[in-house]
Amino acid sequence: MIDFRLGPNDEKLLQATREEALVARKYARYYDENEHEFPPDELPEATDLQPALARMNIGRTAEDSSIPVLGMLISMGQTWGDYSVRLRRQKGGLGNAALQASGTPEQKQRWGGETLAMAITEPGCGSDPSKVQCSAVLDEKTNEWVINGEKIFVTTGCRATGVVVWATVDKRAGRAGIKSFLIPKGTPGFVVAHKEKKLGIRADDTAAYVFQDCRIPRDHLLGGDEKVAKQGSGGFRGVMKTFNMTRPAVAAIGLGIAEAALDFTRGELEKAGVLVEYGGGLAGTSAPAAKFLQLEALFEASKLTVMRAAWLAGEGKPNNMESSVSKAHAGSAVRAITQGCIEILGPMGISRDHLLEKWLRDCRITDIYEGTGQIQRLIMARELLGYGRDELK
Amino acid sequence: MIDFRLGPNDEKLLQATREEALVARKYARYYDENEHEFPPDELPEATDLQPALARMNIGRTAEDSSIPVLGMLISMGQTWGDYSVRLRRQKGGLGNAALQASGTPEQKQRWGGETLAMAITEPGCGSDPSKVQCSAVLDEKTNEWVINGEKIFVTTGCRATGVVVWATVDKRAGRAGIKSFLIPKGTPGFVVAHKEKKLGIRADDTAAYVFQDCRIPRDHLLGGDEKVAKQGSGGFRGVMKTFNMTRPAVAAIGLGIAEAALDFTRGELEKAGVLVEYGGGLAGTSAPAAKFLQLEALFEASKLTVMRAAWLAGEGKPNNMESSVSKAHAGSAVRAITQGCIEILGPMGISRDHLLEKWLRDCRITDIYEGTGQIQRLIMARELLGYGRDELK
Amino acid sequence: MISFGLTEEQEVVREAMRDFAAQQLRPIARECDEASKISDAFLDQAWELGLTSTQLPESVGGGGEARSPITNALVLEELAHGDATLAIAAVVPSLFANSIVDQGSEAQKQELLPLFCGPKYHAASLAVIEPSPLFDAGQLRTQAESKGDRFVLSGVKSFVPMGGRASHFLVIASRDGAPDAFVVPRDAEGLTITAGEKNLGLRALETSTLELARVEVPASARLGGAAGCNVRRLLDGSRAALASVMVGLSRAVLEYCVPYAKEREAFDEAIARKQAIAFCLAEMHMEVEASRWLAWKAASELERGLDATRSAHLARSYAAEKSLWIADNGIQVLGGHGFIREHPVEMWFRNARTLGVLEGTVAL
Amino acid sequence: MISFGLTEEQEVVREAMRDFAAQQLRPIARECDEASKISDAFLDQAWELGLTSTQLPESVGGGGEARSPITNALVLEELAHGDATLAIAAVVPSLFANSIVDQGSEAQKQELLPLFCGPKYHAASLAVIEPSPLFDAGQLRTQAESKGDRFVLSGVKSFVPMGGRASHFLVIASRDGAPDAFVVPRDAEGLTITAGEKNLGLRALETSTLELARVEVPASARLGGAAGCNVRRLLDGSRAALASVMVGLSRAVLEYCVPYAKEREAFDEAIARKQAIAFCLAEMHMEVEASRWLAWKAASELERGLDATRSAHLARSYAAEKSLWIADNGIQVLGGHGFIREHPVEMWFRNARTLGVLEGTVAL
Repeated sequence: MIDFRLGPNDEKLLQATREEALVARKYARYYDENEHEFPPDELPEATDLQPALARMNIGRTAEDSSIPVLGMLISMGQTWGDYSVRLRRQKGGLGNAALQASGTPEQKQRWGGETLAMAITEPGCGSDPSKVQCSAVLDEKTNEWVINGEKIFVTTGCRATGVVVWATVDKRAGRAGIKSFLIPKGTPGFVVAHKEKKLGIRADDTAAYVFQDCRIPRDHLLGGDEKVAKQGSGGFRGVMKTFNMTRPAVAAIGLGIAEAALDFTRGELEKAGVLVEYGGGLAGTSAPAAKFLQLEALFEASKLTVMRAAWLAGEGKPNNMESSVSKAHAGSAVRAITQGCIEILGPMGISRDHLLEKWLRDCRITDIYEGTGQIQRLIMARELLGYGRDELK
Repeated sequence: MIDFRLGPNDEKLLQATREEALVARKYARYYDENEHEFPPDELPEATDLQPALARMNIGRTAEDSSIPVLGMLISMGQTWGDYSVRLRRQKGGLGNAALQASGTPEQKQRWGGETLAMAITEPGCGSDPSKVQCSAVLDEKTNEWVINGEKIFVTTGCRATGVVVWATVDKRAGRAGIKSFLIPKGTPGFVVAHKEKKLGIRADDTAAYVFQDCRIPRDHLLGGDEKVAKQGSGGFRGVMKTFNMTRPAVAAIGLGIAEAALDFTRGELEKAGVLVEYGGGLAGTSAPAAKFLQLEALFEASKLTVMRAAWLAGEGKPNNMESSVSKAHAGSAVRAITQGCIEILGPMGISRDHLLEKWLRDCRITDIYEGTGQIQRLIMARELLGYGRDELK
Repeated sequence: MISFGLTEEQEVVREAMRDFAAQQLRPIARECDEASKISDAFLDQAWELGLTSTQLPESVGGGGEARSPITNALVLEELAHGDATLAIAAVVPSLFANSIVDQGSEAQKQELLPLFCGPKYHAASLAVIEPSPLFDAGQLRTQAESKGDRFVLSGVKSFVPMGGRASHFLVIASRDGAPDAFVVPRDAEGLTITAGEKNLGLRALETSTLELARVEVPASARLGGAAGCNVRRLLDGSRAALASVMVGLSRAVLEYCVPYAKEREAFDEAIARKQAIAFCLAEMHMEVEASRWLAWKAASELERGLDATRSAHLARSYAAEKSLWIADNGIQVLGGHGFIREHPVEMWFRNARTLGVLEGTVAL
Repeated sequence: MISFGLTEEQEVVREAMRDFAAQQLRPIARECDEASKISDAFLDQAWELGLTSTQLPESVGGGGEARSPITNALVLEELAHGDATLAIAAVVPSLFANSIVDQGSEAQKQELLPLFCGPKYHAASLAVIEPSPLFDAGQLRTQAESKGDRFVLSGVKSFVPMGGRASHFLVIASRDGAPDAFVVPRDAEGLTITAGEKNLGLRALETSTLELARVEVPASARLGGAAGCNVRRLLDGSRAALASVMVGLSRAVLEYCVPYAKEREAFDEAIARKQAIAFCLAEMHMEVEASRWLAWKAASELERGLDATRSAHLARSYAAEKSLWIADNGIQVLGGHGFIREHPVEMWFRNARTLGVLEGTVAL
C-alpha cells in the first residue's frame, strides 16, 4: 500500500540521528578550516549518546520502513549534521560493500571486520572504469599477484586498514579483464601518496594511492574467480552490483546537506519576517519565498526518487534505472538548492560565520563521484532506449 | 566606438514600424482563428500610412545604424505587431536572399522581382541538408533539368511566384552534390500539396511541395555552376551564405514576439499594482516582479546577440559563430519568455481573449526552423573546439 | 512505513484505465481538439466506468466504495496519458460530488448526490478561478456577504469546466476575508453563465464564465451547512489531482518521443543516438518519475486525512513546471514535426501550459 | 548608431591588460587564495598601471584623462580573466576615487583625490552591504540623522573591501528613508573596524566589518556637500563593473575547459567530442557573449551620462546567474578534477557564487 509515513521506530531512530547530527555539526566548521586534521573516531559527547545506527535492526515493527529505505533516511540525517564528522565513526567503507557483494564466504569472514576503501578511479580515467591501467600479474612461482598502478579519489583512503582495488589482468579484454583485489595497508609497494585538497568535504579522507610491484597472496582476488569472463559480465558486473545501493546512498548523502541548507534558510527567512506559505499563488508571494518554495519542491522530489530506488532494493526488485534517476536528480538538485539558498540570503550566505557556504561546497561532490551526472544520464538513456554501450556512447 | 543608442532616422523608422505593427495587430487574432484564409497583401489602413521599410535607405545620417542592424530592429518591430500580418506585404522571400547570394547577374536581373520561396526540408530529412533526396537530372537532349522529390515547411510557399529548390545532382557526393534550382510556379509537374496546419504562425503561408518529372531550362541552376565541387564547398556553401543573415533575422523575428509578450505583461502588472523596479534586491521584490525582471534580462541579452551578429555583417566581418549564438540564444529565450509571461499572469494568460497565448505558439518556431537549437549548438561547438563535421557529430 | 507498493486491486484498476485511455481517449483526442468539442457519446461511455458514482454512498444510490485518493491518482495519470482534456471532462463531476461527500451537510448529500448515480453523465462544477490578472486563490475577489439568514454572492468566475451544462456550481467566495464555498443552482437569480470560453489548450473542454450579480442563496447552501467547510482541503484535493493529470501528460510525451527518436534519422543515424537527444529523453523520464512520487505523496496524505496543503502545493507546482518543460522539449525532439498538428506533441504542449495555471478542475 | 567597435586606443589597452593579467595575476591567484592574502608588492605593481590615478584631474596630480566607463569595462573583464579577486583588490580605490570625481564637492576633491596620485597603492573603500539576511540595497538599516550642522551615522556594514587598510570610507546610509553617502575617515570616533572577514570566495580579498556607533561627521562630509549626491548612479556604476568582472571570470572558465575537454579522454575519445560536453561548452560561450554585451550596454550608458539603472541592474543580475552557471558546469566538465584544488575551476566557482551577492566593491 502506497504510504509515506514513518513507523514508530523509524521516528525514534531518525530523532536519535538528528541529535547526533546536531553534536557533529558543532565540529563541522573546525574540521573544514583545518583540513590537515582528521575528525576523531569518537567525539567527547559520544559517551552520553547511544548511536542510532547500532539500533537500526532493533525493535522494528511492521509499520517501520525497510532497511534500505531506513538506511537512506539515516544517511540523510547524518549529513544534515555534517558530511564527515560523526559522533562515532562507523567501521567500513565502500570496499566493505564490494566485499559483501563479490567476496567468497571465506573472504567475507576474514576481512569483514576491516575498514576497506574502494580504489577505482585513476589519473587517466575518470568515469570510464574499463580504461583501468592498474595491472595485476600472477606470479605462478610465488602464487602472488603483482599490482602496479595509481589510484586517486580514494574515499576513506587514509584511515582504511585495507583497500579493494580494481586492476586488470588483461588490458585487451577491457572491462572483462577487470578484477577486484584486496590489499591490506602496510603491504610493501603500497604507498598512500597524499590527502587530496578539495573544494568541499575537506574533513573527509580522500587519498591518492601508488602501487609499485605490490605483491599480495593469490587468494586476495575478490570472488576467487581468475577466469577472464566475456564482455560486461564476471568481475566487472560483480563489482557494479555494489553501485545499485551506493548511487541512491550518494544521493541521500547529498540531500542531507541540501536539507540542512533549506532548514537554515527557512529559519533566517522567518527571522527576517518573510512568510513562506503553501497553497498560495505567485501574486501574493514575495520573491524570496517563491524561490524557497521552488527549492523545497526540488528537494522533496529528489528525496522521493531516493526512497523509490531504496524501496525497490528492499523488495528485492531491480533498481538500476531508479538508482541512476535518484543519483542524477539529487546531483542537480543539491547544486540548485545550495546555490539558491545563498541567492535568497544574499551576502550573509557567503560568510564563513555560517555553514551555508560550506554546504554549497560539500554537496558539490554529489554530481561527480560514483558516476557523474553525465554517466547517470547515459545509463538512464540506454535503459530507456534499449540501447547497448555501442549504440549510445 | 561602442554605442547602443539609435540614430535620429533609426528612431523615425522604428516609430513608423511600430505604428504599422499596431495596425497589423488588430488583425492578428482573426487570421490566427481562420487559418484557411490569407491576410491581404494590403490592409485597409495601408493607404494612410507610408511604409517604413521603403524609407529604410532614405535620409540616413552618420549617427544611424548600419543597414543589417536596422533590418533586425525593423523585423523585431514588425513581429511585435504580428508574425504574419503586414500593413503592406513585402515582395520577396528566403528564396530571394538565396538568389542575391548565389545567382548570376543575369539571374538576379531576371528573377529579382519575383517572390521566391526557399524549399530545403524534406519529409525524410530535417536538419540534415546533405541528406536531400530531391533529385535533378540533366536531359542533354532538351537541355532541361528534371526535378523529382518532395519538400515540406516551405515558407511563403503558397503565395510565392517561384521557388529556389535544393536538389542533388549526385547523391553519392553528399552535400557537394546539392545545387539550387529556380522553379517558377505553374511549371508542369510542380504541385503545391497543401498548407501545413501548425501550432502557431497559423496565418503564415507554409506549404508542402511535390515535384514529379518537373522540367526546367538548364539555366535555372542558381549560379550556373554545374560542376560537383569538393565536400562542403561550391553549391552548398553558396546557399549556406544566405544563412549568415537569416539566422540573426529569425532570432529577431522571434524576439519581436517575445517583446510583445513582455510589454503586454508589464502593462497587466501595472494595472494589478505590481511594482517592477530596477536596482532593488530580491528581498524587496514580489515574486511576479522578480520573474518579470529575469525575463526582461533574458530578452535584452538575446537582442544584443542579434545586434552583434548583424553589426559584424555590416562591418563585412565573418559572423558565422555569432549568427548561431544569436539564433540559439533567441531560440531558448523566446520559449522561456512567453512561457514565463503566462506563468506570471496566470489563467488570463491562456485565454484567447488576449494575444499572449498566441505569442507563445507563434514564437515556438524560432528554435526549430533555419536550423534547430541543437544544430546551432553543433555549429558553435565546432567553431569553439576547432572540430570538423567528422570530429563532432 | 514508506512504501511505493500498489494493492492488487489498484494494479487491476490501473491496467483497466490504461487500456480504456489507449482505446477510447487517445484515438479521438486530436479530433476533439480541432473541433473544440466532446461528444455526449464519449462522456456517457466514460460515465459508465463509474469514476464518480462508485465512490458515492449506497444510501444515495452510489457504489458505496470508500473513496481512495491514491487509486484516483492512479486513474487520473492513466486517463491523462490518453488525453488530459478528455480525462478532465470525464471527472469534472467528481470534484463537485466528492466535495459534497467529503464536506457536505446531510441535506446536501441527500439532495445532490443522487444526481450523479444515474446512467448518464451529469455535470456539476467548481468555480474557483477569476478572470483578473495574476489570479491567486489566496486572494479572492468574489464576495459572500451575510444578509439575514441568507448569503449574497457577487463577483465573476472564469474557467468553470462544463459550466455550460452543469446543474450546480460550488462557488468559492471570500466571506469576511476567509474563503468559503456555496452551492449555487444554474437557475439561480442573478447568475449569468457564458459558455464556450476560448483557451490555449484543453480546447475540447467547455469552460464558462459565471457572473454573480448579487446572487442570493439560503444559509443551507453553504457547503457543510451550519458546520461550514474547509476550502483549503478542497483545493488541496484539486491540486493533487492536477499533479497526477500532468504526470500522465508528461508520460505521454516521453513515450511518444522515444520511438520517434529511435526511428528518425539525421546524419546517418537515429537521433536517439545523439547525446543531446538521448540525455533530454533521460531527463524527461527522470522528471516523470519525480513528479509522480510527489503526486502520490499528496494523494496518500489526503487518503489518510492528513493536512496535505504542503505536499499538494509542491506536487502541483513541480508537476506544472516539469510537464511544461517535457512537452516543450518534446516539440524540440520532433523538430519541425513537433510544430505541426499531424503529431500530438504540440497539443500536449498547449495542454501543459494551460494545466499549469489552473485550479479546481479535478479532484482526488 | 548601434556599434560594437572598439577605438584603437581601447584595443591597445585591452591587449595590455590581457597580457598583464596572464603574466601577473593568473600565476599567483591560487597561492593568494590558499593564503587568503595579497602582497603589497602586487598591489603596488598593479597601482603602477595607473588604473585609478590616470583618470583623476591634473589639478590634483592625476593623469587628467577623461574617465571612460567603457574602457574600464574592458579593463575589468581582462583583469578578472586573470583573477577576479586580484582584479577587484587592484581597483577598489577607483570606486571611492571615481565617486569623488563624479559627485564630490570641490573641497572633497581637493582633500581626497591627491591621496590616489602617489606612487603606492592607497586604499579607500565603499561601505554598502549590511550583515542582515536578505540584504537589499534598497532597504538600508544604517541610519544618518541630522544633528545641527552635523550628521550622526549608526549601523553595521560588512564586506567592506580593503577596509583593514582604507584611509576613508564612503558610507551609504539611509537619511529620512532615502539613501545618502558620507565620507568617514578611518579614525572617526565611534567607528570600529574589524578586518579579515572569512568568506566563501575572493578569499584573498581582505574585507572588513564596520560598526558605526553614532559616528558624527560634519555636513561637509556628505558626498557632494550641500549639493548632495546620487547614490543610485553610484551603485549603477558598481553593478555594471561587477558585471564585467563576472564576464572575465566566465571567460576564464570557458577557456580553461575547452583545451581540457579536447585532451581528456573517456571511452576512447576526447570528452569534447561528446555532445553533452560540446554543447555545454557552446552554451558557455553563448552566455559569455550575451553577458558581455549587457555589461557593455550599461557601461556605454554610464559613459554618456544616461540613466543606467535598468541596464546596470539587468547586466549584473544576468552575469551573476550565468557566471555561476558557467563555473558550476566548468566543474562538471572537469569531473573529479573540478572538485580538487589542483585546478582553478573550483576557486572560480567560489568566486562566482560570491560575486553574485555583492554590491559596491568595484566601479567603472
